[in-house]
Amino acid sequence: MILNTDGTKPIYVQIAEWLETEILSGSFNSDQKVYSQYQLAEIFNINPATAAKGLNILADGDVLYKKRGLGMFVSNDARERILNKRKKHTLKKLVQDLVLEAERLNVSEEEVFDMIKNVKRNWEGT
Amino acid sequence: MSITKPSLTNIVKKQYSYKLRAYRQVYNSLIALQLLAIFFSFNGVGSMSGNWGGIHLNINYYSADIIIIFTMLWGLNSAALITTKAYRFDDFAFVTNRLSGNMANLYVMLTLSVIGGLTSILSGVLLKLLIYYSTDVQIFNDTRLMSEPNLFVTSILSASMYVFLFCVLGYMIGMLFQVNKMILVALAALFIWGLFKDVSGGSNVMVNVFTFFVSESSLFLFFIKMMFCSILLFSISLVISNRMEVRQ
Amino acid sequence: MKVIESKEMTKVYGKTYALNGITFEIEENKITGIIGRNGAGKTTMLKIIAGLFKETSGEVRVFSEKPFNNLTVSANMIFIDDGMILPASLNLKEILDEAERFYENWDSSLANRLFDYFSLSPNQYHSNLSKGMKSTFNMILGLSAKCPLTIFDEPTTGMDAGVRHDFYRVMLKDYLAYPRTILLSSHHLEEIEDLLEDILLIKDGRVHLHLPVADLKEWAIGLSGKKDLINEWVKTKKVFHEKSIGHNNLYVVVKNDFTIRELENITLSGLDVFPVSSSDLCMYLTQKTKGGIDDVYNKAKSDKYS
Amino acid sequence: MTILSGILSLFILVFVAIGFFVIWRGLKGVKKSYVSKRYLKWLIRVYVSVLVLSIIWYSLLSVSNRIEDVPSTSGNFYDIAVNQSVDEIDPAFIGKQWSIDYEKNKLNIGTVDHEYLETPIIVYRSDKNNRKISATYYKKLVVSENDYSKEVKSIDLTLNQDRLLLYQPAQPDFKIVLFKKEFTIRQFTEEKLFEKREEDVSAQSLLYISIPKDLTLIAEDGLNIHYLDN
Repeated sequence: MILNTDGTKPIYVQIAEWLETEILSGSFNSDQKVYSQYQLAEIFNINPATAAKGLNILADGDVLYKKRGLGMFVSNDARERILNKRKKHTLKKLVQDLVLEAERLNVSEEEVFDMIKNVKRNWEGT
Repeated sequence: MSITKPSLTNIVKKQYSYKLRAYRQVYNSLIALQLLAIFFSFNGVGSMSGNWGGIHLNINYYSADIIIIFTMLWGLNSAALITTKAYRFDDFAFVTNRLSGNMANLYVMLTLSVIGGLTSILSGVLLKLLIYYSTDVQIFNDTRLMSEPNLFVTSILSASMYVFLFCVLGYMIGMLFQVNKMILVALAALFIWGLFKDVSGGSNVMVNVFTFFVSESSLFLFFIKMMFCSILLFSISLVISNRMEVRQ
Repeated sequence: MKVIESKEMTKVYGKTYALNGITFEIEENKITGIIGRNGAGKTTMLKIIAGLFKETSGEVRVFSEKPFNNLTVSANMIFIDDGMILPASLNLKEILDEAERFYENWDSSLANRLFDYFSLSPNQYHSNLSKGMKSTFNMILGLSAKCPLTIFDEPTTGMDAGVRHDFYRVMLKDYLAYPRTILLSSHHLEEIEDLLEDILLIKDGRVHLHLPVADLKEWAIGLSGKKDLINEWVKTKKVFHEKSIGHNNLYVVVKNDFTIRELENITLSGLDVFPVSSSDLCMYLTQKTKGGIDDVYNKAKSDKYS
Repeated sequence: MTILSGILSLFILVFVAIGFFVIWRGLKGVKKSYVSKRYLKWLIRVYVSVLVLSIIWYSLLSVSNRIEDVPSTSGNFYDIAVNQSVDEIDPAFIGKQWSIDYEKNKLNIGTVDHEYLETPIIVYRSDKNNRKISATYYKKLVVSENDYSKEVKSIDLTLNQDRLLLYQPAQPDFKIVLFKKEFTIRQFTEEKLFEKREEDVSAQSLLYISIPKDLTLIAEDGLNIHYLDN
């Protein structure tokens, strides 16, 4: 992954999201140790404090847990938590934007639903 | 990372050896000046010919004084050079403070003085050798330097002290100049005033200053005078330099 | 441990205040970016910390000692800038040898590897190097010294993009291996911000901001949309930057102390919310006027028509 | 000596070349303000070895072996002879002595073609009529405590019937090189700093002739003659 440094999203958030994706894709299993802040700093060429902040977000969300002196490990229910969080926040935000834009364009709810269904049908068809 | 507590002596030692290497330009100019001085000395300082009660003589006087004087000027110039911005900033490329820098400079000047004193006397011997072979002379009179080693050593020692005095003088002038360029004009004015200002006894100030050192016939007193003046001049330089900032 | 403590550091040249009461503290082993416009006093401040200049008033402590004329500070600190004067009579290799004698933690293997990597030749002289090569060499000096306090003042002057990139990378890697306190000043915040932990923003000889870089991104927020609507939201706030877009639209940058609820409402009311990049924010914060260069132009126009 | 001067001329040539090179480098160095290490290393090496070599060479020179016991007499021979006695002059300065039997009452004294003879002549009229003319030639050349008197050629004297002929032998000027000691040492020795060094060279000669009581001496032109009477 290449960090997006143009300022739209803080680096540590991007780090957290990247780790989440890694966990989702199965690179890390439950109770497996993830990268340390120094490894992350090295990988992404960022300050270790920033990397630590990314790790702390995940720890705060119980995706990771700390073992004193050993590092951060993937929680048992990390996948569910990530999925949950993404549903709750990321998807919600996207829907919010969708609704807002639809309102600006005077598009009715039904039309929006139809558009969603169409997109899904197209993907399933191919 | 733990911080280190450097000792002053240690840093001065390092700076001293660093400066001896970094100021290598001065060795070049020393050799150039001494060769030039030998060239000038080749003409001799005087000659006489005539009839001494039936014996015809043709006497040529030579002296290595010019070599020593050139070397003294070299000391003056080299010391002034190391007070210039470029050289002072060289200090601050590495570990230093003003005291350690000045101390190292003092040792450098001492070393340069000994080098200057030694080579000026030795190149005087070279001058003699060159004259010995380049003139068709019957009587070549110089015996003492070789036959009296203690005089030879004294000569080197006192030449070194003269060079050192000039070094310290140059160092102080250089420092003053760094503070204010006008000080040089003031010093020049003082010098000229000294040349023309008569003091009681008929001679002028400058001649008095000159004879203060040059007509001292006791080696011990000479040494005391030299040390006193050098310490005085160097102390002035220290005070000035402690107030200077670097890299503006 | 506090590596640098500065209380009301002031530097006066004649009647002009280069520094006007700088107060901050820097903790051990952090990389701090010193940001500010030209003439803000960055270099003066760094040179006082390095012990090269003497502060006019205030209290400055580096390693708990006064830095000016201090041997301990000098031995544990290296100051690298583009005006670096190195002995003209020594070639590059000899300069590295000298540095090795002076700095206790000197890493000659790192120095040699970097020397080779950047294809510097040992027989070259510093004064004959191009600007970029000079900076590269200075950087090698600064990193290899491994001083507990390493100060880089505009270290990348004249370096091309590739070398700059390499420099940042090697600096970070070396920092990870040997954590130390690094002060890094640069005009290009966007290039260095990822490397930084903290940022110290200097404006008019004072500390304007001192906070973690991560917080800087959320410190301010940009709003754009209808003028009236925006004015309604930012009535009570300090506006750092303002730019008219067309006749009725406005883009403003304000301090982000909105609640999540408020932000949602702002979005719902039809305004667009943007994060502000750190470098843009720093630029806005250090500008003399809210509108920046536009104000100069607009003022001239309005003067003409009034 | 020819080999030596050959080596020396090479020496001087190298020396001059170095001098020019250094001055040229020095002038160039002002702009560039550095000297390369290798160049300087060689320069110093050459210079130091030249200096060391010259001091060794110089100490091996014969100049340092010329010291001899200098006769003690100081002062002017002429004054000594006039005011004191010629016997006061150290016999070491005697260059040549003549003793001639002369019966006649009249004696001419002169030089070839009346050429001027610079050597002062003192004529002493003895109180006896022993019919004997004796002459002593004194010569002195001492250069800073080294005695070179032997190098001075003595004048010659022959009796040609009733004329005493004095010959000045052809002798080129003595070329003397005198080294003033460095002022850094002059000030610690007896010498004064600005003193002229003429007294370092002491050169004089004297011809002392003793004639019988009743001899009439006729001096021709070209003589610096002085009569000493009882």
